[in-house]
Amino acid sequence: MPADPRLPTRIRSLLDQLGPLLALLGVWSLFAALRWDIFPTWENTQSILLQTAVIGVAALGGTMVIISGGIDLSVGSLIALVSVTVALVLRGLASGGDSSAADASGYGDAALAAVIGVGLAGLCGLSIGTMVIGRVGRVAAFIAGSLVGYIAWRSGLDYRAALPLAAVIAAAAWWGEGKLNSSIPLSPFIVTLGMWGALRGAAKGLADNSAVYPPATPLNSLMRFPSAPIEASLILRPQYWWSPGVWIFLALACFIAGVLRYTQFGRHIYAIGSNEQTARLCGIHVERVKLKLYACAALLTGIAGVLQFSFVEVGDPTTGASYELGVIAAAVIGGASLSGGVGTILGTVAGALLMSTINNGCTKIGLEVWMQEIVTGAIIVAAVTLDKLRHRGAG
Amino acid sequence: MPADPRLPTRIRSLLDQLGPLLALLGVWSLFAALRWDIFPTWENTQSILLQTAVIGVAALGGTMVIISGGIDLSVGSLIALVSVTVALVLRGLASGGDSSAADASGYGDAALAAVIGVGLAGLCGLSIGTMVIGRVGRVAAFIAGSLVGYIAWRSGLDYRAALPLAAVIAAAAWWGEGKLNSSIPLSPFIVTLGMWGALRGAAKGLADNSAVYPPATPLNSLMRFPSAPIEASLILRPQYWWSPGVWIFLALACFIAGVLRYTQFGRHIYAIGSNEQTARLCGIHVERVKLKLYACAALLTGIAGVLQFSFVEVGDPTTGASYELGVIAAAVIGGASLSGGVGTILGTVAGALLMSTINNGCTKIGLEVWMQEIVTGAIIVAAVTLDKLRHRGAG
Amino acid sequence: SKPAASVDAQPAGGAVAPAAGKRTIVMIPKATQSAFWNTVRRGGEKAAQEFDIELLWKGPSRENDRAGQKQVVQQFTNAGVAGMLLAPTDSRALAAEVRSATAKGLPVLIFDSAVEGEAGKDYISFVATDNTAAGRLGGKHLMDLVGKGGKTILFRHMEGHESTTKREDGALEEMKTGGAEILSHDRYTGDSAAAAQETALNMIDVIREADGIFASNQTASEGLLLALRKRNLAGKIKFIAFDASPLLVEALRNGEIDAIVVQDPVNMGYQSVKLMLDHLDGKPVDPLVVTDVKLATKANMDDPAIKPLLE
Amino acid sequence: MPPRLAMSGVRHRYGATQALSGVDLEVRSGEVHALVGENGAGKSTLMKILSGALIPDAGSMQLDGEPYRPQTPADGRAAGVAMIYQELSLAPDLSVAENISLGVEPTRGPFVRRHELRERARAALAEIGRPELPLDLPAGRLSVAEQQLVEIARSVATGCRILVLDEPTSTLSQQDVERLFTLIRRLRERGLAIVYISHFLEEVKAICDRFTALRDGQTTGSGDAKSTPADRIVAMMVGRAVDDLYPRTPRTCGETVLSIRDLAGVAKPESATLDLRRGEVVGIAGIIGAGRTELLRALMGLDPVARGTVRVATLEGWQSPSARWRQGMGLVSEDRKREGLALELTIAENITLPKLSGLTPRGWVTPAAQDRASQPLVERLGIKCRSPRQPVGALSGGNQQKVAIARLLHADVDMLLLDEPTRGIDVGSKAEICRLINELAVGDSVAGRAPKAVLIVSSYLPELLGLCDRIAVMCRGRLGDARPVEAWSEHEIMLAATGAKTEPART
Ligand SMILES: Nc1ncnc2c1ncn2[C@@H]1O[C@H](COP(=O)(O)OP(=O)(O)OP(=O)(O)O)[C@@H](O)[C@H]1O
Ligand SMILES: Nc1ncnc2c1ncn2[C@@H]1O[C@H](COP(=O)(O)OP(=O)(O)OP(=O)(O)O)[C@@H](O)[C@H]1O
Ligand SMILES: [Mg+2]
Ligand SMILES: [Mg+2]
Repeated sequence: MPADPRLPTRIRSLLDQLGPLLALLGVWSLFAALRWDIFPTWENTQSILLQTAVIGVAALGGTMVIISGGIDLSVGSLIALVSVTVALVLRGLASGGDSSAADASGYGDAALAAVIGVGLAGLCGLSIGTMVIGRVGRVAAFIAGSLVGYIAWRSGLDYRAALPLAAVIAAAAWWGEGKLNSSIPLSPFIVTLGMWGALRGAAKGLADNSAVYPPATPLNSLMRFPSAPIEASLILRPQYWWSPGVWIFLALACFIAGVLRYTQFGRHIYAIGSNEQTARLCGIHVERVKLKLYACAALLTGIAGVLQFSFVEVGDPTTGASYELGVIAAAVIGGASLSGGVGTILGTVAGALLMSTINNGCTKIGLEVWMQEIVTGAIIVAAVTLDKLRHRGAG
Repeated sequence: MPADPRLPTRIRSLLDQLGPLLALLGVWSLFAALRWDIFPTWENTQSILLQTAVIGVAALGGTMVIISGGIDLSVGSLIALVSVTVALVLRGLASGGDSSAADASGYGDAALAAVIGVGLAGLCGLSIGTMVIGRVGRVAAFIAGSLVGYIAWRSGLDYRAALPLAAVIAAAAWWGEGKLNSSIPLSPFIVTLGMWGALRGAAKGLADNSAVYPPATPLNSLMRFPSAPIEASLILRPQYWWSPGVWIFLALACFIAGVLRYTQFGRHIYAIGSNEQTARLCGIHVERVKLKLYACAALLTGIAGVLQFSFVEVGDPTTGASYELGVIAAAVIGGASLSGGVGTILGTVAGALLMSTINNGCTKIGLEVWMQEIVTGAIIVAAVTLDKLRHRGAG
Repeated sequence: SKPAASVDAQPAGGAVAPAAGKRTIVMIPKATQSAFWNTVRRGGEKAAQEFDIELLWKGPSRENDRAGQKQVVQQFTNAGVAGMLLAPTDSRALAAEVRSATAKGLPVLIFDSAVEGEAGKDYISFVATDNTAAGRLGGKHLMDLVGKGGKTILFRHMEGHESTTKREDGALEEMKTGGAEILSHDRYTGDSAAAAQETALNMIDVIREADGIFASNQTASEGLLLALRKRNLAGKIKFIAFDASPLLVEALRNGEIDAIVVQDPVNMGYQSVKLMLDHLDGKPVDPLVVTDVKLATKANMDDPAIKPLLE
Repeated sequence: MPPRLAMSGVRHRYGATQALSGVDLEVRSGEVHALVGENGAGKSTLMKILSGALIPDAGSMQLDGEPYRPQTPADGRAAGVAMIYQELSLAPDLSVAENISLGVEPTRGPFVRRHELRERARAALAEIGRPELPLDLPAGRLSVAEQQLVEIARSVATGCRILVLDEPTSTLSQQDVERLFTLIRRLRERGLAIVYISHFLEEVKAICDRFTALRDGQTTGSGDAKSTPADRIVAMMVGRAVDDLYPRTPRTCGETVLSIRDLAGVAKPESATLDLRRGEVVGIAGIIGAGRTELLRALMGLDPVARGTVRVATLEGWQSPSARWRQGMGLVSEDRKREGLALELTIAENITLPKLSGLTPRGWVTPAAQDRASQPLVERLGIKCRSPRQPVGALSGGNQQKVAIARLLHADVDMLLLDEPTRGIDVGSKAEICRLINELAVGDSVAGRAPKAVLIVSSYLPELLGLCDRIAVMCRGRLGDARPVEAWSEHEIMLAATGAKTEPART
């Protein structure tokens, strides 16, 4: 339904944004009508939200990247890498301390592991950003330094000598790169395609090719359902509505929506996506914003990785395969344009919910997996078509 | 090494094109130096080529699409669908005829199955093209008609009645779409993302969720090593150099390179990728070219699917996962630009060979899978960086 | 039956083996990352150390990747290894490769899953679990637990995956003959625990009605277990898992899982390497070696016979 | 004899915009017919309909008396309509030769006859007087002016009955304009009908025989181009008389805010020395490709500086664009679409982009605050729009340019660098922009607005002479001395710009 061109601009833009939400509502109603007994229950809503959380959080970052005119294909691999890292850290902490201490400091361990995991993701995001803005050499310098240091250490050098050695080599290469004084911007597609393979490989290597089973920590409860029974008094205790992971997702969504809408950083992302040259002309540090942007997006993906770990309670190097396409689909269904400059968090959240609702609903009505895949594909195309139709009507 | 700007244009453009070949040569020499005993053998060359054939043929189509400024994410799923279809047709033919007849007509069966498989791929390509040029309605009409016909047939209608019914409904919907007189061009990314899911689902559905084992036919020998022993007299019998699949790949590569370089259709693809608006204003039927283009690319993917079937000798609905990224990587390593207008078949072939050489070489030198993934990722980024550096030097 | 003489007559490989005369054998699993295959590898490594050979380990990076595995096999066919141990993802797809390797004088031993061809001729031996029997074992135990008329669910692994399909068929057969009311048996849970868990969560209402569930591989079992935990159903429904992993073993101890059908991957790996070495040394080997499948329950899980299988 | 082309009652609407509401046009063979009108009057739309790129909602067309209704540009070309579009339309990755025959390649079967393709291109380039352009170079490697020439070659390469030139001279040098005029005259003698669109009435008077004026999608008049006085044509276009094109109020020079000493970029400029004072308008003249744009970009920090000093107020050295904005310098780019504006973003967004801080007390950026900040500027500059929340892409060229200038006012800069501020803009808007520049330089003591320093790059000499206090000429990357405007005549500027006259030696 095209928004009426005579309506005031504000209301029209609101209606435009509500498009994906309406689609979500429609699909939800359809499934509810088909299986009113088991689909529109509180419990099932909890499930749908829980299953949206991981892709949803990653899609927040993905949306930022897409708005800036980029794309991130490394999401799935990064999620796997983070989940493995978190598991390894937890295992290391548990085997390091004695067991009683470990029990007491469960929260501390969990927090530390999560922070290390998310931090690693941030570092990967920084590398991606650095390459996108054309400083491949720096990343190469960093990697070269680390490699030499690592090899030196493996071949018997003391770590107190290996670390400075690594730092010196990295610094020298970095300095050399600076001398070249030439940036070679790469398309985010290529950079993240490379990272898609490299991070997956790193995850497998770290995990030594098999899943990592850490001891149970409070981290695992992030993605469990609240234990409170479902009853009327729940209304007053929202913390029991959904699992903490879902709350994290919703909170982050609000936060990122705010950042995109109400901060300079956010407006600069839109400007860069809309016309990078104009952004540069207007005094925006395009490179700096992109660096921040990819780091931010990777941090969000890192959080998604922690949630994924807590969902499966295992550090699994093969997890998250083709989540990147899910993330892109969520953003695009939500109205973001791959050519940049357009997109909202509200839309992306609706898009992510739409996909897990379809997934859930198809299972509920007993559709087979293959039919579900066809339906999902068709809905992606249909959603984008309708969105275009609506916009053409309005513009 | 930047081509010297003072050289004549033609020689420079040739040097530019040789970039990926040089990279291939470099990587090959590296592996050859590391394992001179088992890497640079004739037998191993055969196996590298054989392993390039499937992705290589698909990448020919992928390159055409990328040159036109599009992208095709459905490659892997389409390969799976075709492999399943071929297997099903072969099984059907064998169970239909009596066994002695089946043996005699082995070649006929094989050809028929291959043609049906490739034809189905062509049809998928046409649908993709139709949606990309903004006629989603037509595809919807076609699907609606088929669905109604199918359901009618399943619910007991005679096929002589069901077929016209389907045709009538499809025609009505098609006509209705024409009345709307509005094309809604969709980005190829979205369309093929949808097809990525839908075709995979279709493959699984067709195969009834399990691998399809057809009887052995001559099709299987397409991707076997030639049985002739390796000896000097081989020079005079090129048909025994490599398996027929490799010859098909090389022949198609030459053919498509010729089409792109010397025909009007090919030049129009470059024009559309370079500037679609201009192409339209200059009187090129952009829609028609795109339709042909996507159909062509899908036909090539279909042939790749037949080769894949012949490689594994099973119709496997889960085969070819993430081949689309391999195809894109091959084209991009070969110098194609995702923003369109640039790319060559020579480069793509070199890119595809580069990737399977890395794959093969890593195995030969005993690198583990995860390290191989990291190396491949790094090489994709490095290849593109070097390409950009070279071009900047030249331009 | 006896191994065919033609295989024995082949010169022992290793002529081109690198690295100081140590014999090199390659082991090709269906995928390089999963607990099961890595446990097989451990068994292989144990034998490799014992007999002082070098064991290479390489496979496709994803389960069920026929083309990928075929490529790996081809790459090793001319790589100068002395022997090849292969767990074929598909009985048909890998048959030609196995035959051609054997023809080139590279002895091949098949483990875990079957390949078309004749043991002792096309390959030297087949070391495996009987998957159908394993499925039956689980299915039977489930029927013992839920009784006739019990409501059951079968959780499948992936489309087109041969060994799990056999297990699923075996279990389904037992359920049918046991007179179960089968609530669902067509759910493929995908290749990861996360996907399996989502599927289970989406079917939670069906699961709630069930008396017992059989999951046909490790990822499906893990996903189901996690979903049951999330919904506080763990331990309330009879649950037979397949293949051991730390998560599943702990659940077995807690009583959240009633039984795990365990194969003997360590032994499978060890036996495979040992048989290959026997063959290379010219000793006759059995063309078919069936490794054990056992049912681990809370009661017997600390038995010396079972305990190693759960590690 | 029927006219070569007759269009009558042509209507077209884009979504909500009625671009053409009944236009009549008649062009005879052997004449050059000017099509004039304000930005957004519908000139390009009308010509796109003629070429078949757009299909009209109503109206009829006749070619030599035959009904003509093209459905695609291919039909148009087949009927003998050749067109040079307003926006450059080349395939940058194809070679010059291929671009010249694009869409109508000589073929044998499916194959392109490459030899004939090159021959045809060679002939076309010779015809337009530039045979030295390389045939095999990708068109994207040429300069903008050369690209425009390739387009002109394309339109003459394939025989045609009607040639449409939509603002062909905006990127051409004086010399190339002369060559183009010679070509046009030659084609006219051959009996072609030529439609010529331009915002420069001088050109219209120099080359055209008759004119048709459009306003708001309607024909408002036509007549003989040579004999109709310019102000009558302007009145037909704008609907009112434009009295003073270049208003000039007495200005007082203040302190030096920008001083450049021997500035050199990586390629261009080679050397530039200039002082800019508050309250004055300094112009830079020169032919296209002289390096004026590069000078402004280097000043703004968009391009690296190889040598020389830039002193802004008391700060010295190369700075990033964001530092320049903070120091009080702002740039309006010559290429509105590619660099100047983010077309999908709203007017308010575009205006506030350089300075988003301080919109609200807590540093948030809200759309409402952006609207509040831009509304006064929209009113002051007379930007015609429904609301500041409209996307900039929906505005006409003149209004887009005003948005780009409003951005400088929002950031409240002291130094305005304006690169071709009136390129492609109609007479009415041009007058408004000139009035605005004057206003800014003068300042307004009542409203408390200090005088600004303005540096204008323009290829349109009457404008420079009318607006500026001082003018400097750039030739092959070297900037000459800035001399008071009274010391220059158009002729002298042209001589200095082409390097024909060596400047007085600098001491
Ligand atoms: N693609 C389009 N979509 C929507 N509106 C358009 C489009 N192209 C032009 N318009 C609108 O149609 C009207 C006529 O535009 P047109 O380009 O024909 O004007 P013009 O006379 O050529 O102006 P100029 O002198 O700036 O080139 C304008 O209001 C313009 O905003
Ligand atoms: N390599 C290039 N690719 C695209 N455009 C270019 C290139 N080099 C120069 N241009 C454009 O060509 C035009 C003329 O070049 P230049 O900026 O050097 O001259 P100028 O004196 O500023 O001329 P103008 O009168 O256009 O301002 C400018 O619009 C510039 O942006
Ligand atoms: Mg125009
Ligand atoms: Mg300029």
